Amino acid sequence: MQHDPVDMAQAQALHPTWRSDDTILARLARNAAEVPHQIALRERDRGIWQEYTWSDYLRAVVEFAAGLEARGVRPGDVVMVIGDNRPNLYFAMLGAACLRAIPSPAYADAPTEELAAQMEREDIRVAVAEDQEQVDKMLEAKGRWTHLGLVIYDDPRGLAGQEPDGVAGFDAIRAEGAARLAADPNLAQALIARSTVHDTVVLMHSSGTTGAPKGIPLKHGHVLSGVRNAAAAGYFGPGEVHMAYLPMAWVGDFIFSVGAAMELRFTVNIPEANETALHDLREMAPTVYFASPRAWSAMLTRVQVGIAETTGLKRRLYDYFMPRAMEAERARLDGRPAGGGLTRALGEWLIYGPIRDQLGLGRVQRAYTAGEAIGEDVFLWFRAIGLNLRQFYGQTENCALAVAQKPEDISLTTVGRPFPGVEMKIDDGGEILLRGDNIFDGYFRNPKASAEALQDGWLHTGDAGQIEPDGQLVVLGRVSEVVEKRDGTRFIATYIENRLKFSAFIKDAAVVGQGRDMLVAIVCIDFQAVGQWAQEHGVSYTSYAELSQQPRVYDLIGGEIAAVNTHLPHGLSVARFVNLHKEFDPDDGEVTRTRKLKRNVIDDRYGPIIEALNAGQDRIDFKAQITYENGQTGSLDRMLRLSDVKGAA
Amino acid sequence: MAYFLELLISGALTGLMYSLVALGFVLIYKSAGVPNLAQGALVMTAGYAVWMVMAWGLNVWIAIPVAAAIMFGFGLIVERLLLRRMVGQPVIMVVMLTLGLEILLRGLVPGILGSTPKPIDLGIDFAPIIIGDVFINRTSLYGGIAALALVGASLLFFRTRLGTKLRAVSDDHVSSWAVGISVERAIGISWGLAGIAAVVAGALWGSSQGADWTLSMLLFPAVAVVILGGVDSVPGVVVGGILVGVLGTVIPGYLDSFAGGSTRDVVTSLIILLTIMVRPFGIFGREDIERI
Amino acid sequence: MTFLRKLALTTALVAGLSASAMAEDVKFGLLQDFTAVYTFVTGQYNQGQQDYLALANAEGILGDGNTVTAIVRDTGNQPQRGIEAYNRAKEEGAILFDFLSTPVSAAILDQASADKNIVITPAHGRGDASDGTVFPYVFPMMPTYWAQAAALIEYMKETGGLEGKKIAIVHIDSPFGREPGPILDALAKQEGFEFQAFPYASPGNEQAAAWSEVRRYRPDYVLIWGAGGGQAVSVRTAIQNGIRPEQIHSVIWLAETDAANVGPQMKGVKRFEATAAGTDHPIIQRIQEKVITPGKGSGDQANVGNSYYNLGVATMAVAVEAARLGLEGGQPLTGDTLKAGFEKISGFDAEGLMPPVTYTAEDHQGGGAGRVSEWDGEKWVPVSDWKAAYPDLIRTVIEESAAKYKEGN
Amino acid sequence: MFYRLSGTYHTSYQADRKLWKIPTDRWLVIALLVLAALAPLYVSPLYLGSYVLPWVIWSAAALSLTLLMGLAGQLHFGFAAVMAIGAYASIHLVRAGVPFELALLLSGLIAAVIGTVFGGAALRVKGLYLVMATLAMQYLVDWVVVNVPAISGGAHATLRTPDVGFLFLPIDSLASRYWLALGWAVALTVFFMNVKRTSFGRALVAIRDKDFAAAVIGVDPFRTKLTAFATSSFMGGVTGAILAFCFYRAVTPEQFGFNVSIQLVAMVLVGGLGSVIGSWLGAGFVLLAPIFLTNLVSGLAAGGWVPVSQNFLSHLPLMIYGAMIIGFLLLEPLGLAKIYDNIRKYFLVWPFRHARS
Repeated sequence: MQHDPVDMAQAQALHPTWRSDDTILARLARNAAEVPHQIALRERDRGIWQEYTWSDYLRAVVEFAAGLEARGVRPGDVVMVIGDNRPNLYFAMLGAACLRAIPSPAYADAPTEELAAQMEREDIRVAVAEDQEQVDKMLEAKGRWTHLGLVIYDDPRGLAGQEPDGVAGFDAIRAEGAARLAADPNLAQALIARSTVHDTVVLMHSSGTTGAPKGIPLKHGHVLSGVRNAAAAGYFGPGEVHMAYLPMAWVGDFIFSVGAAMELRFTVNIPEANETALHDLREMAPTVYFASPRAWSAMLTRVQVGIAETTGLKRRLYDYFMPRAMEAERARLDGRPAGGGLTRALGEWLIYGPIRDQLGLGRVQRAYTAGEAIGEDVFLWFRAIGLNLRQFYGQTENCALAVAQKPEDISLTTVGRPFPGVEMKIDDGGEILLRGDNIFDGYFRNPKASAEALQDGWLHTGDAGQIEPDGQLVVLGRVSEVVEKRDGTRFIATYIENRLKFSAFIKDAAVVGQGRDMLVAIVCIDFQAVGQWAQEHGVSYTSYAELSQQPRVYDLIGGEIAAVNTHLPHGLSVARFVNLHKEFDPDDGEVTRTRKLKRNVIDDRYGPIIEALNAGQDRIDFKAQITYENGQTGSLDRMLRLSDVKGAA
Repeated sequence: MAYFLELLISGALTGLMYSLVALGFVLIYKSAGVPNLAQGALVMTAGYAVWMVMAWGLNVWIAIPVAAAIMFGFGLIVERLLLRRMVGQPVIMVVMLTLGLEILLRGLVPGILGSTPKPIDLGIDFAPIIIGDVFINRTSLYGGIAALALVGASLLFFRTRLGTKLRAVSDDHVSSWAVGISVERAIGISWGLAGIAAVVAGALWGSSQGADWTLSMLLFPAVAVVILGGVDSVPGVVVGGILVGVLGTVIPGYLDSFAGGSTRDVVTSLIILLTIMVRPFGIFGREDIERI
Repeated sequence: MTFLRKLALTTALVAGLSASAMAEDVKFGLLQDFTAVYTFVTGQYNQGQQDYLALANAEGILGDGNTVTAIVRDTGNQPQRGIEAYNRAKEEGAILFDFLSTPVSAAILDQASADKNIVITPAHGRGDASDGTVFPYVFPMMPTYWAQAAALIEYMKETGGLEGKKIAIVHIDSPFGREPGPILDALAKQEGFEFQAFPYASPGNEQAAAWSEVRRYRPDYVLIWGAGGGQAVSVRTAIQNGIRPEQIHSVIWLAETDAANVGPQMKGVKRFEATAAGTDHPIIQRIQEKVITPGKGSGDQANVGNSYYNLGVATMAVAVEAARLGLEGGQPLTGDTLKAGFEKISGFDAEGLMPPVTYTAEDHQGGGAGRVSEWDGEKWVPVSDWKAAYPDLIRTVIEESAAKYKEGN
Repeated sequence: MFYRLSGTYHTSYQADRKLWKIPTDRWLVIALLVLAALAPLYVSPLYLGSYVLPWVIWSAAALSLTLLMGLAGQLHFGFAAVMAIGAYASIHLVRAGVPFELALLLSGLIAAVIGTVFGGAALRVKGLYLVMATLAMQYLVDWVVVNVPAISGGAHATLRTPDVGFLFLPIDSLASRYWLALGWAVALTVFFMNVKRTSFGRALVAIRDKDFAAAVIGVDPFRTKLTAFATSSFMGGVTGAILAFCFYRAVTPEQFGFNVSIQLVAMVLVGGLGSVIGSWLGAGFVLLAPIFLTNLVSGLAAGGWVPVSQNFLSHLPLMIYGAMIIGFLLLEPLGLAKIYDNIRKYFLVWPFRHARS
């Protein structure tokens, strides 16, 4: 595999303005030179925050790179990185980048088959895994992809001293590298300088909603351009405190935790574990925070459940101040005067400030959401408690940095204007097209898909959208998702689903109606919220399945759907629904790891229910497929109730 | 020699009068395991009660039973309202509760009934009983007899059906529950009995000095008595009382002229200290005290 | 500086003038022990004090519409609460204090002197405070314990002689109980008697051991030196040990209550008294008429005329007289002018309720005259005349002790 | 609403074990300290001298006792006697010409030595018997003080404190006496909070929870208990001296009687065993609540609202005091510290009911 991975001439032609040595690694070296003792990274380990300065960071990266090179990694090699966010995994990614190898982060919860398939596609020889669990998966994947030569682990627990062949500790690799560096004083400098702006710095992957995931290589130049565009638009500023809690395989994490962090000297903070992320978030109190609409919504649910069970005075204060703040925020978005100086100040002291503080968002200056539409209530609510929540629009292909709202230009329906340096237009088919230095140069070893996505330098996003008269972009949904009912009414199911999901009691919903007479919904209740409600209303239950089938829960959910219906255009009301006996589960293939619905799976698996709903039945005996912990599947007969939504047209 | 004998006798009788106070303490401790540091205040309250009933114009022999009934009820109420809620609490809490009760009573009773000493005339002749050169104080003598009678009655009572229940309760609360004895009722009754003992103590002590709050200070010698005799031993009250009385009278009787001050408190303190050092469970107490 | 001083002076003058134009309410702090050691006396004593102040206001003794008000608080014999009560009453404007508690008086003496507030210590407190040169703001006002002991000894001398006699002093084991010691020492040498002290433990509810010894000592006279319930026990136990009531002589703390507690056997017991008991006195009768009958009395009517009640009346009679004389020097009345008022009192006897007293800048005891009275089964009957016993000896003891205090004890 | 926990993080275990991890608590403590230090400037002498000053000193005393009772679990009903030893020792030392600073230290040491002898009893017994033993010691010390004129100061049994200075500050004004007392109380508070985090503090707790179990894990009960008595007595002894010099300015036996011991135990219990804040709150409550309630009632009585006799009024503090002890034991055995903690938690989780995730 000895070849220069980049055709320089071609690359320079693509991006004539890029300076060759303008790499992320150069930014790291600059930070380490200029502010060596400033904190670059913190990781919460056994309750306290371990700190890494910029010089620590640089040394770790370079040493690991030197060690990795000694183990035979060459330019163009793809190095898989798998695990929860860990400093060493970031070091490993950048260490690989030093060697002009391509780090390829994978989702920590991806099953072995997926990983093996990815290894095979990307010809992966070396993997860096977080801990024993991931190492075990790697070793298992090795059974299918025998070329995996080296697995490097970070957490030595359960591994140290008894490593199988081809497994080495991160620290051991680093030590080897350190020895090389000591022997050759110029090596460190050389490692940093080796890569160019045209080298791929990370290999991301499309979500794989349809078909196998495609590799999306992002170059130093893409990432830095994207970051600089965004910074120029005030999307984030220098020295932000950032929580690296998003999966490393998600483009957002790389952009924030590595790209922007290097360029703008962020302090990146890594929570101890997923379970403690919320707690750690509060400890660190970031200044910039991104979460998906789903996460914001979950946060709101958490607050609402907390308020529901809180003591009298606190609840009364909340009930007094919150609606007023919501109303004021709604007025502000509508361009009406918001008013309420004293109430606002009192509310800030009594309710809004404390809630922000409880959520760990006390210092957030810039809060973002993207990925799908956010519920009006959620959006308004967070803005009402004083969080300047903004929406943006982006995809892995454009470093997730394309379009964002300006602080003074907030609206629920639009996602803002393109960043400077990004061009945007809508083609005849209503598809959003983007162009700029942050747009990738083609899929990984997939010329056909690349050619589809990139035409004349324009990225075809696959999203349907329109540009408002004031230049703001409205994202309607996937182009492919626009469907028609039998009577020709066009709708995007996601749009309705998202609105349903804005109810605290509805965790997931799938709206089905293509080519049918009516829209029906498959609803997954929110176990926590509905469970709480059940407790308060004396509804007894033992399991999710039992709770979901309680008649009173049906009444509850029916009411929620009816409320959503009133805000939907005529003909798009959800007419009937079922409470599913389980939540949609990525392990069952019903949703992606980013929790996007896989409609074909839903249509297929729950076909009988959809038919029964359309047929007006009031119950169905459904053979439910279940997947056990060990991966075996079985089936179980369940009686599910089907219900009309009151007042649905 | 006659001096010694007189000190011995008057000491023993005085000690038996302490036993009257101590008896209430032991009765409660035995059944409930509660060290009742409010027993002194109970005696004071009883003294006031006797005075009050006599002030209604009742004859002393009627007044005492009436006061006894009042104090029995009072004991029941105290147990029901306060002590029952302290079950399972550490000893410091219980000790402090009884001290709180003591302070409360010391404020409440004189606050309502007046703080000047209240006369209680039991009609006991002043003239001493003279045997040779030994003078015996009639009040002390009657007090001693009353103490012995009460202790004897208590011992007999413990042989009755109710008394057996009380003994069972004192042995083991849980087992008593298990066999259907109402532990609460038994403990309540022991508080009531302690109230009755307090009436006898209050009347006798009150007759010599008047009933006022200082009666509650009898607690200290009574504590010496119970520590020495054993906190859960009824016969120990007699032996402990006599010993404390004799030591507290004989030693100061000889020592005061040298030490230049009353040494009785010292003797009492030393009795407590030495007993705890040497034999914490006292002469007749059960040896189940937790030690290192 | 000069200007400022002038300004301050003018302001003070104006304030003084405006104050003098109004009637003044003189405040006395009666911050006493109602709940602990002094319960046997405080109730009646304080009642007498309040009733007398009511009488003084009713009769307008202070003139010009001036009145006198009592601030009454309990201190429970605890110095800490005494300090709190003192500070509070001081804030409220009290200029004369009566604590009726030795420890509380002791704890506040220095502070009160620094504040130039009068502290009266009738029948309690330190005897050497009678030396007005050392304790300018303290007025024991009545015979000290030393004077009381001397008076009782002198009475024994007059009734049965002292030469070769044996006196037993049975006392509570406390500083108060040991107070007569030095006087007895001095007098024993002077008068040729012997004495022995028999202490009993506080609170004195049980004195058998002490009295067994006393009986064997075969005293000619017995001096009992206690307070409260212990006094009744003393008398009772003494009689039970074959001591005749006539032999028993008590410090001032023996009163009607104790007689009730002891019973009829107490007839013949003698005590020192600084004020006359009973209702047969002009002031007491006017109180009855102008205060009690209109229902303005401060306590149980039955107490009127009791020893301690009258003692309280006498203290306030003297204090109000001092205030009246002090106000002659102009308003407002301050600690200093009140002290001047006291030191103007000469031959005042509260219309016969007490011996004539005269206070000087040196003598704040007022001469130290008292008398001995005997319980006749119903009431206290005086058996001697008002006079001061061994005044020179008492004066010497006072001055010696005061000198020691001055040195810093 | 007062507490903002966002952004409070620690990079070392030392920092994680800081006394006041939450900024709001830290600010509260600083504000209280400043308020306390400046009290002489804005509190009238009446309130400073008769409420604030004794409160501060009794808080120090309660802290000393709660070290023994709360941390080590050794009941002590004779702590006033320990303070008496400190008070008398200091006054005699100063009179003998020993500098005040040294006298304070020595009086603490003397109290510690005698207090440890007291503690000897604790090696053999516990619970009720320890109560009785310490009670007896209280009587013994009282007796010695009263009956040895060389200690108590002769006939009047009142020893006035000589004029002294602490370091370079003459202890002559109310403010200077207050500052000295405050300094001592704050020093004790800091010591107490830190001792809880030392191996000694944990040994004490182990002894309290189960002494033979503590022995099994290598804590020497003999030494630990004696050290506890010594430490606590040292603190109590110095506090006694401070009480004498800064508050009473005289020493009499009545200042350290049995009732004072009970009052101290009440402070510790009402405050909450073993709690620092509880010691301050308990001392303030036991000391001041009866006074304020009595003043209230007497104010009402003076206004003719409630017809009560002087006798009843005078006994009211006792009733309130007793009822208060009973009330706390029945209703909130963990004392004011628990109530404070509840209130703090109420605000800490604001606007929720419990701390979440």
